[in-house]
Amino acid sequence: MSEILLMKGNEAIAEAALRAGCQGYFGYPITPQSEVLEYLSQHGEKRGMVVLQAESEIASINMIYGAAGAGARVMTSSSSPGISLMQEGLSYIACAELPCVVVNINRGGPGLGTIQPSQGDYFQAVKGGGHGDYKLLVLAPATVQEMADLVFDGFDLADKYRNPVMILADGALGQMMEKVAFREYDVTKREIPKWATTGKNGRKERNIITSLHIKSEEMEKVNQHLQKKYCEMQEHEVRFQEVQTEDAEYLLVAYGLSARIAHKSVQIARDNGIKAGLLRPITLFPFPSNRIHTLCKQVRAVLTVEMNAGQMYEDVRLAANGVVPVEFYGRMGGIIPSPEEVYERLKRMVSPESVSQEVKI
Amino acid sequence: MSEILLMKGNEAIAEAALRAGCQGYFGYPITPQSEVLEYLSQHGEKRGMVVLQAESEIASINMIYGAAGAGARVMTSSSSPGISLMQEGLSYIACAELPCVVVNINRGGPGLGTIQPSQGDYFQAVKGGGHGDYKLLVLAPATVQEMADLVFDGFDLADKYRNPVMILADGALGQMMEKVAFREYDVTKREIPKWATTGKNGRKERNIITSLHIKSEEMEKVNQHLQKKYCEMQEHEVRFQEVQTEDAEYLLVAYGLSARIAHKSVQIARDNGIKAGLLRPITLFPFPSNRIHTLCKQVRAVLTVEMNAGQMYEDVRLAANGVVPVEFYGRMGGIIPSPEEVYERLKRMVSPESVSQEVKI
Amino acid sequence: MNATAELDIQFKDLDVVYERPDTLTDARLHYCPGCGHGVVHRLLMEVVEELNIKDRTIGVAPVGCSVFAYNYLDIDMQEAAHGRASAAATGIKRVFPDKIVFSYQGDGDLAAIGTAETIHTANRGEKILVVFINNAIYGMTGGQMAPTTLDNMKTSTSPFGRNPDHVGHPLKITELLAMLPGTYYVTRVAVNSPRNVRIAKKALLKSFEYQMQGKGLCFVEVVSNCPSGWKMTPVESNKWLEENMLPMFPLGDIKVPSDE
Amino acid sequence: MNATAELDIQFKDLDVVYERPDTLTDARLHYCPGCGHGVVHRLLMEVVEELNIKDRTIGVAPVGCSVFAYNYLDIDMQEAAHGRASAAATGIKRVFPDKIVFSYQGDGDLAAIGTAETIHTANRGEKILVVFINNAIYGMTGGQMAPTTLDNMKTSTSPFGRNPDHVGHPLKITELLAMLPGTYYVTRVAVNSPRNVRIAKKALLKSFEYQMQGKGLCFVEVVSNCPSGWKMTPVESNKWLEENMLPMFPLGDIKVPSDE
Amino acid sequence: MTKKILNEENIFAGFGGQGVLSMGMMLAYAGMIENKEVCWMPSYGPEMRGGTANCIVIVSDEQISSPIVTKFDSAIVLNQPSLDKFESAVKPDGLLLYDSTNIINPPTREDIMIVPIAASAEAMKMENTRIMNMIVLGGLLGVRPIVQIETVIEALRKVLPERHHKLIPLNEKALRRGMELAGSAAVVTAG
Amino acid sequence: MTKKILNEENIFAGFGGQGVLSMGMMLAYAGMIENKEVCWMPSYGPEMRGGTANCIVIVSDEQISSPIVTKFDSAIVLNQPSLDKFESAVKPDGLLLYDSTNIINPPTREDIMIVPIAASAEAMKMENTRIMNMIVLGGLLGVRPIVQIETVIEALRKVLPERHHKLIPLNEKALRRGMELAGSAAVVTAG
Amino acid sequence: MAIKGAVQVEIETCKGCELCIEACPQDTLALSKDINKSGYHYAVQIHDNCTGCTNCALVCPEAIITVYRQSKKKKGEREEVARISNVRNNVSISINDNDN
Amino acid sequence: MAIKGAVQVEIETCKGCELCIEACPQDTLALSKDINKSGYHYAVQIHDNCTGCTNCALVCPEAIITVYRQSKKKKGEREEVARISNVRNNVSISINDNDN
Ligand SMILES: Cc1ncc(C[n+]2csc(CCOP(=O)(O)OP(=O)(O)O)c2C)c(N)n1
Ligand SMILES: Cc1ncc(C[n+]2csc(CCOP(=O)(O)OP(=O)(O)O)c2C)c(N)n1
Ligand code: SF4
Ligand code: SF4
Ligand code: SF4
Ligand code: SF4
Ligand code: SF4
Ligand code: SF4
Ligand SMILES: [Mg+2]
Ligand SMILES: [Mg+2]
Repeated sequence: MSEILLMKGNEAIAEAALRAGCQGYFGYPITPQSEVLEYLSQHGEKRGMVVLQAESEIASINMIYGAAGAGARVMTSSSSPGISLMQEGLSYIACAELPCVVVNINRGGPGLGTIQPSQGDYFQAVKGGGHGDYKLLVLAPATVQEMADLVFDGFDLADKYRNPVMILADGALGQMMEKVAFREYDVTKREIPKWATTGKNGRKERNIITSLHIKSEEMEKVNQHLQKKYCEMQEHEVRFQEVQTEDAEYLLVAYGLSARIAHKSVQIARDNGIKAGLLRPITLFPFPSNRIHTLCKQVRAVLTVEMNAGQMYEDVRLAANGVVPVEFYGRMGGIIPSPEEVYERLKRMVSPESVSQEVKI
Repeated sequence: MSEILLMKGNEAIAEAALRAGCQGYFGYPITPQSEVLEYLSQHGEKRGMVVLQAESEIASINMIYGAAGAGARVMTSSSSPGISLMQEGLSYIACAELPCVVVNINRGGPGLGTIQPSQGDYFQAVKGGGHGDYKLLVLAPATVQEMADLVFDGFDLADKYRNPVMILADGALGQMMEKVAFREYDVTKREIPKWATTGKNGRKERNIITSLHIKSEEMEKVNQHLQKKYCEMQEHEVRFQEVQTEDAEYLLVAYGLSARIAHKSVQIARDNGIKAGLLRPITLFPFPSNRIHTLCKQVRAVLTVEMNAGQMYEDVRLAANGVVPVEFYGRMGGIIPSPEEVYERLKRMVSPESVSQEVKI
Repeated sequence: MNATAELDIQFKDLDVVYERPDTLTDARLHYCPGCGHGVVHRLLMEVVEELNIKDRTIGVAPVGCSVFAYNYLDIDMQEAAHGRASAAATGIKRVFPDKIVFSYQGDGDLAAIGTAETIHTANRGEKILVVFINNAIYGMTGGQMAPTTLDNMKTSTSPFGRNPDHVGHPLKITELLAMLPGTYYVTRVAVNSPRNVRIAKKALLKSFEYQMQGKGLCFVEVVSNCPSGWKMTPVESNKWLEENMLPMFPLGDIKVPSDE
Repeated sequence: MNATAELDIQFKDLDVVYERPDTLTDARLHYCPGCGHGVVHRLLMEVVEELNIKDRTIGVAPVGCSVFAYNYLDIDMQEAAHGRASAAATGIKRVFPDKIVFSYQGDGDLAAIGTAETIHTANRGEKILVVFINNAIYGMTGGQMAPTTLDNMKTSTSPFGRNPDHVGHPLKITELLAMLPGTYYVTRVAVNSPRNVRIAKKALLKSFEYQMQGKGLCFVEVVSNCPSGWKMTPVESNKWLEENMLPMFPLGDIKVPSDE
Repeated sequence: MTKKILNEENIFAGFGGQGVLSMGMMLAYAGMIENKEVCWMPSYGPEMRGGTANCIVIVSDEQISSPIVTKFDSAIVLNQPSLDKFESAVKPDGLLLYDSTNIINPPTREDIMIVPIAASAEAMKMENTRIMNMIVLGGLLGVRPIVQIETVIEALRKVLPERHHKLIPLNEKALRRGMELAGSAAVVTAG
Repeated sequence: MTKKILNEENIFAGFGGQGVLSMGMMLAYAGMIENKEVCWMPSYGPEMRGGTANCIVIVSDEQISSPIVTKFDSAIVLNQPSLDKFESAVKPDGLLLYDSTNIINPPTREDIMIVPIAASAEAMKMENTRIMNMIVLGGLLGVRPIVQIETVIEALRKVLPERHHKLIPLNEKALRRGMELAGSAAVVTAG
Repeated sequence: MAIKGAVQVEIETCKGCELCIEACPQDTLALSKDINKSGYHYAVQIHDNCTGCTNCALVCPEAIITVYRQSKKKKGEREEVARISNVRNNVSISINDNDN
Repeated sequence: MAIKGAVQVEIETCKGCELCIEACPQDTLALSKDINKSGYHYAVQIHDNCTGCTNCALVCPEAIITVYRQSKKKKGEREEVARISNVRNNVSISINDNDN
């Protein structure tokens, strides 16, 4: 670990990309993540990274396609509306199996909405906002330190699976400053992949990057291959953090900033004699369904906390599969819930007379 | 009902739009739905509809935004990659609460994929491929007759809820010909909505179409309003069709073309002594969760059949909520499953030794 | 030097020769001090008022600093997605050709992300007015490089100055548009001096008049300032505009109606 | 009239003066009979072979009839999203500036949906070659109107002929691009006659040479045919091209290097 | 062979340009006129000209559930690749009707009815290669009277634009000629 | 009042341009140098200049869970709207420190410690309005010694680019002056 | 001497950008030393040499300058001036000539 | 007279587009009456007046025409011609002059 620095989350992402040997960054300004492009415009070129402000998010993601397809380690970043514009490109990249990191510093939607922090893009990131059956590997940092760490991991996972990796964090994580230390990372280890279109360069067979398989039989094979890969991710890459779950009677599930708030709510609850615990998914896809299912058998009820109208909530319910009531607390439009209000909601769930029977269907 | 015609599904959509008093169509060619634009280019202008080939799907959806915002009844259509490009626009339209009909004639993805039929865009349509919490009202026709009928209903629902309506059908439904009769529809009934930007025209307050609410408190209110609307849809607009479910011991759930195949599989199953039934959701959002939940209590197992890797499957599992095993059979990449293979899969589920215990999580 | 003055003017002996147009709402502009957006807003509304078309004019605001334009212009308005204002305006005008429609867009909006929509709206000859506020920067997002940022100009994403070897020279999209047969009237104005404001107003007036006559697309580029983005006082910014922007973006008509 | 002829030619006494370049794969082209795409493919590969850059050339195919170009060109290739080939090519060239990169795009791809990418790739002066196949129609999707469709020309989406009052006149994007300082060499060629094929090849050759010298963007428009979309025989289509396309899209260099 | 309740599942296959799709469409159209349930499902190929084309046409007295079927009552094939592909997809006792002019390797199954028609040659004789498909359709209707020839002609009248109505007599002739040919065809196998 | 385990949750608020965000940042930076856990969270406004700005700064001996808090140990406010907004958000026994030059309606709570500092006036006196925020920060540290003044100066040295290091003595003076002012301030209420 | 022209500035809305001051050929205007509620020094008329040329109003981005000119109509024909509310009228104003 | 030039067409790949025929200044080429496996009438050399000008090959979209010309080298210096497989060589060809 190197020196400890105080940095914005967005800057930590940019600096981590530089240290992870990212060769190209293509992006378009949008609040609350423009610092990534700005930081790299300042520091990228002299440290050997190609940094280009594209004319749009669509151009950005397709530059990523080209550069990743040619074997370079590349990254782009944007925020909600800009990420929506990338959906076609992401679907292409997923199908062509190109490794890259795409950062979404989520703001409040839908529409132009607000620039305040939100987790409203969970579905888009996890279920696939683009067309067809594909998955991004989605990482959800909760601290500025993780903003940096998951960039390194993201690039490695992208290479390992030939899959786009999304880092999904809300605007507050992008804007806030915390301590961060960057890991030592040997950038020379990464080689240009064999499948990349680098020019034939003596190779007998040419390399082709495409997502077109006009014959259904072939396209189905491509899909089966992708699905197999996603199953492997599900098997090997699930990451989560648990807080006081050993003896928990009530389980909170939350990711990113919400998880930090829920963490404090757990502390408040424990202070008030309620045995609460927290599971924080770090990978949103693959989702820690098995672990949540196991915990569901132990607890009396589950509360999902998100800065949206209830998106991860569905994955938690799928994991619970009916063994325990799963409830939801969320704020929208850029509002961050306070630990106290989450605790209040938890209390309502705990006191049996007020436990909501409604299952949001 | 008027005269019976033989028409392609795509043409039926176009003709229905004309008869439903659609005032503007903006679209960009893409297989397998270019017939919609072509049919309207032929017939639209002389029947008083504005028909414009836009420079892209992004332009199309934003022309829709403008025209719908000005109070016109409007429609666009595309297929999977083109719909991906519309995700930002759809999120804007949903937030600004503009009524319009958007047709997705789903082809096989991800990426450029294939032009063969698919149901791989279910998640995108139903969970929200764009950013933020919003819902399209999603209608899934299964016959050419329904391709027409749901256009009329789609426009009415769009107006009723001030919400974009998506008609989601696979490429085969767009390309196949069946009989169709167009309902009588009084186009004069529709008035230009009061909120539309028609020019102030004597009004004291100006009308504004926007999705921007920079203050979180306001944006949260907008979100709450939207969520309330979606609950109302859930309450009032759920539509589905049932086939031989009264005494069913095994329930198939499928929509669109898959449902017709599953229908035949049910017939085969019944012929072979298996009491199978089918539930076909017509509205994908709002989803017939309650009805499926009820049926789940009656049957021994549920089989979801889709032309994808298992998307609606999640909604069926959420509806089942663990009361009965839910399994999945799907084909991908443009392949349409045959009634026989679905029946074979059903048989595997019925014969207990082979019932798969795996729950896809 | 501080001075104190007392003026006691008898306003009732005087006639009003200039006042805020009624077509502007009472809302306080959110723009930075000295920002040109406010002047253009006012001019637009003066023209709308003078032509008496307030009741059938529909404006489309962009995403950019003027995203809130609808708060100030007392007419029906839409707020379009970033870069798509001209597409939205096309949608409106096509279904309701009797309305007077304009879009109002910044250089990022119109000449970066919205380039395709801009070019094709112009090429189709949509019968609308496009007002293009060129301040050579992304004002709203905090001063990033725009397609029209001048060579060597420093912005937050060109911290060492725009390097034309790296990102090319400023895009003179107005000149491109003038080449398209679909454009009817293309002009470049500024609002940095009383004289230029008068000319700018005339350009807007003409454009609306052409639209009322059913002519093709009118395109008015307004070379404007961004004191905040440029990190200057408003007065400095207008001077800098004169000395740096105008040589690159010379004022004047670029295309005048051929049928007049 | 049917004739029968018997020719017995002793090939071993002869030298080969023209043969299929090795840089084309053995795959049979999927194009319709007489389609110009095939000719341009061959010319590109002849030039790549002659310049001996096969090992470091990367091509980007569009979405359009030439979507499968990678099946025929025996070099490393990418297939980009509709309209984004030049953005993908930019990505490649930026991270690996020593490679020779070209995109190959149709008129729908390059001049409709991809307009923004085209303009900005050119304006930035990306050091790539853009080959633009202008056949005035959307071939792949079955003959819809393109931005370059001629006035009054019938297509499946302009069944009564392209109406310029409704959708504007053909977009001469090549002329626009030539105005941008970022473009280094801009030319328009055709492949409808042996003579034009020779000129086209020269243009491609020059473009690759310029790229090898590190010069800016080269843009070669190829006015081409679409017998299927135009509903003509190949021979008719080439004649129609000559008589109708070329007056609108005149051949020749539009911008030649200023530093040569 | 004729069921009480009609439910005919046919596949028409050949080169693009041979009129395979419109032949199927005419059958569907005629079925509709005769108040039957119909479904015409093309297999649409890549976004390009040429290649093979086929369509499934179902004509039924009952509501049609699945428009996709894998086994057919009749396969009508106009070129070798289509024959090779669909011979095995004919139901036992089903019909395989093909244009013998274009097919070098004839079918070999013995459990189905096989009817060769020299439709292309016949069309040449009739000096209009475009009507080949109508000869074939006539042939089909000769063997399997799914709809009346008269209905097909009525359908043609509705489908063709006025200016092409002068072609109807020729089409009728082709249909009837096909019927004759099928009647007299050397039925290779009748399972 | 000083807990054994330090966990200070502060809010800094004022007009954009008053140096509210950088004041908070210097505190966070100094906390980091003193090996504490720190978190600086701005409330970033619309994508535009002007308006109000504020940031939450947490300095703690323990890992910081929620960076969002609704009740503060200290609120440092530089204009009237901020005072109006955050007075009620101070924890009982907490601190409200404000620039009395800019505030017309002083706070009224009686259960908290209220410290007015005429920071703007003082900055004018020191002939550099830019250092107003450092006076305020000095004031805060005078009342709540979250970090050492020396550490803040060390932080300044690290944060400021070399060419601005000549300003460090002035900043130090401002910090110390603030501390003095706070010490002698008419503490309106000490609950 | 009867004045030729005069201006009124909506003080609370003024952002002190000084563009009007710069634009005035008569140097009639200056920034106040006081600040308004938004914290801006605002523009005020400090000399009675205004010609009513409207230059200041033309460049004012806030559209808050009303310009008056000596009436050419005779007394009695004149309408009463309407829009003078919302400005602090005829007050003693401290002028701040410093740039800031 | 020794011929000056000659062409070979890959018959199975030819799509019968006739562009080569149209391009030949010598009228050396014509479409066959036979069709190839893809169903196309293919181009063949029907006269021995070919000059080896390569026009036909230049316009052929399928890149399937090989053009030969009388060697300027003396016998013995010449290399053996390679690419003559994959074409039906020296067969008796029926020519179909009809457009279709
Ligand atoms: C799809 C999308 N991308 C990016 C943004 C962020 N954004 C908002 S305004 C803007 C640019 C503003 O610049 P300009 O159009 O020049 O207007 P100005 O603020 O200078 O008037 C950008 C990039 C956005 N809101 N949406
Ligand atoms: C996003 C998207 N929109 C539309 C399409 C459908 N599409 C495929 S090719 C094409 C246009 C082809 O025309 P052109 O670029 O001129 O190439 P040509 O086929 O004429 O060579 C279109 C619209 C698509 N594949 N993706
Ligand atoms: S940032 Fe620039 S363009 Fe935006 S309001 Fe401020 S001065 Fe005007
Ligand atoms: S459709 Fe047109 S462009 Fe496409 S291959 Fe056929 S002739 Fe060529
Ligand atoms: S009206 Fe003219 S003279 Fe009077 S203050 Fe304004 S600019 Fe100066
Ligand atoms: S121009 Fe307007 S806002 Fe600026 S100082 Fe003058 S009156 Fe105030
Ligand atoms: S080489 Fe020249 S002369 Fe010989 S066939 Fe070809 S075009 Fe004719
Ligand atoms: S040009 Fe080529 S494909 Fe066309 S007919 Fe001649 S040899 Fe055949
Ligand atoms: Mg700008
Ligand atoms: Mg084309």
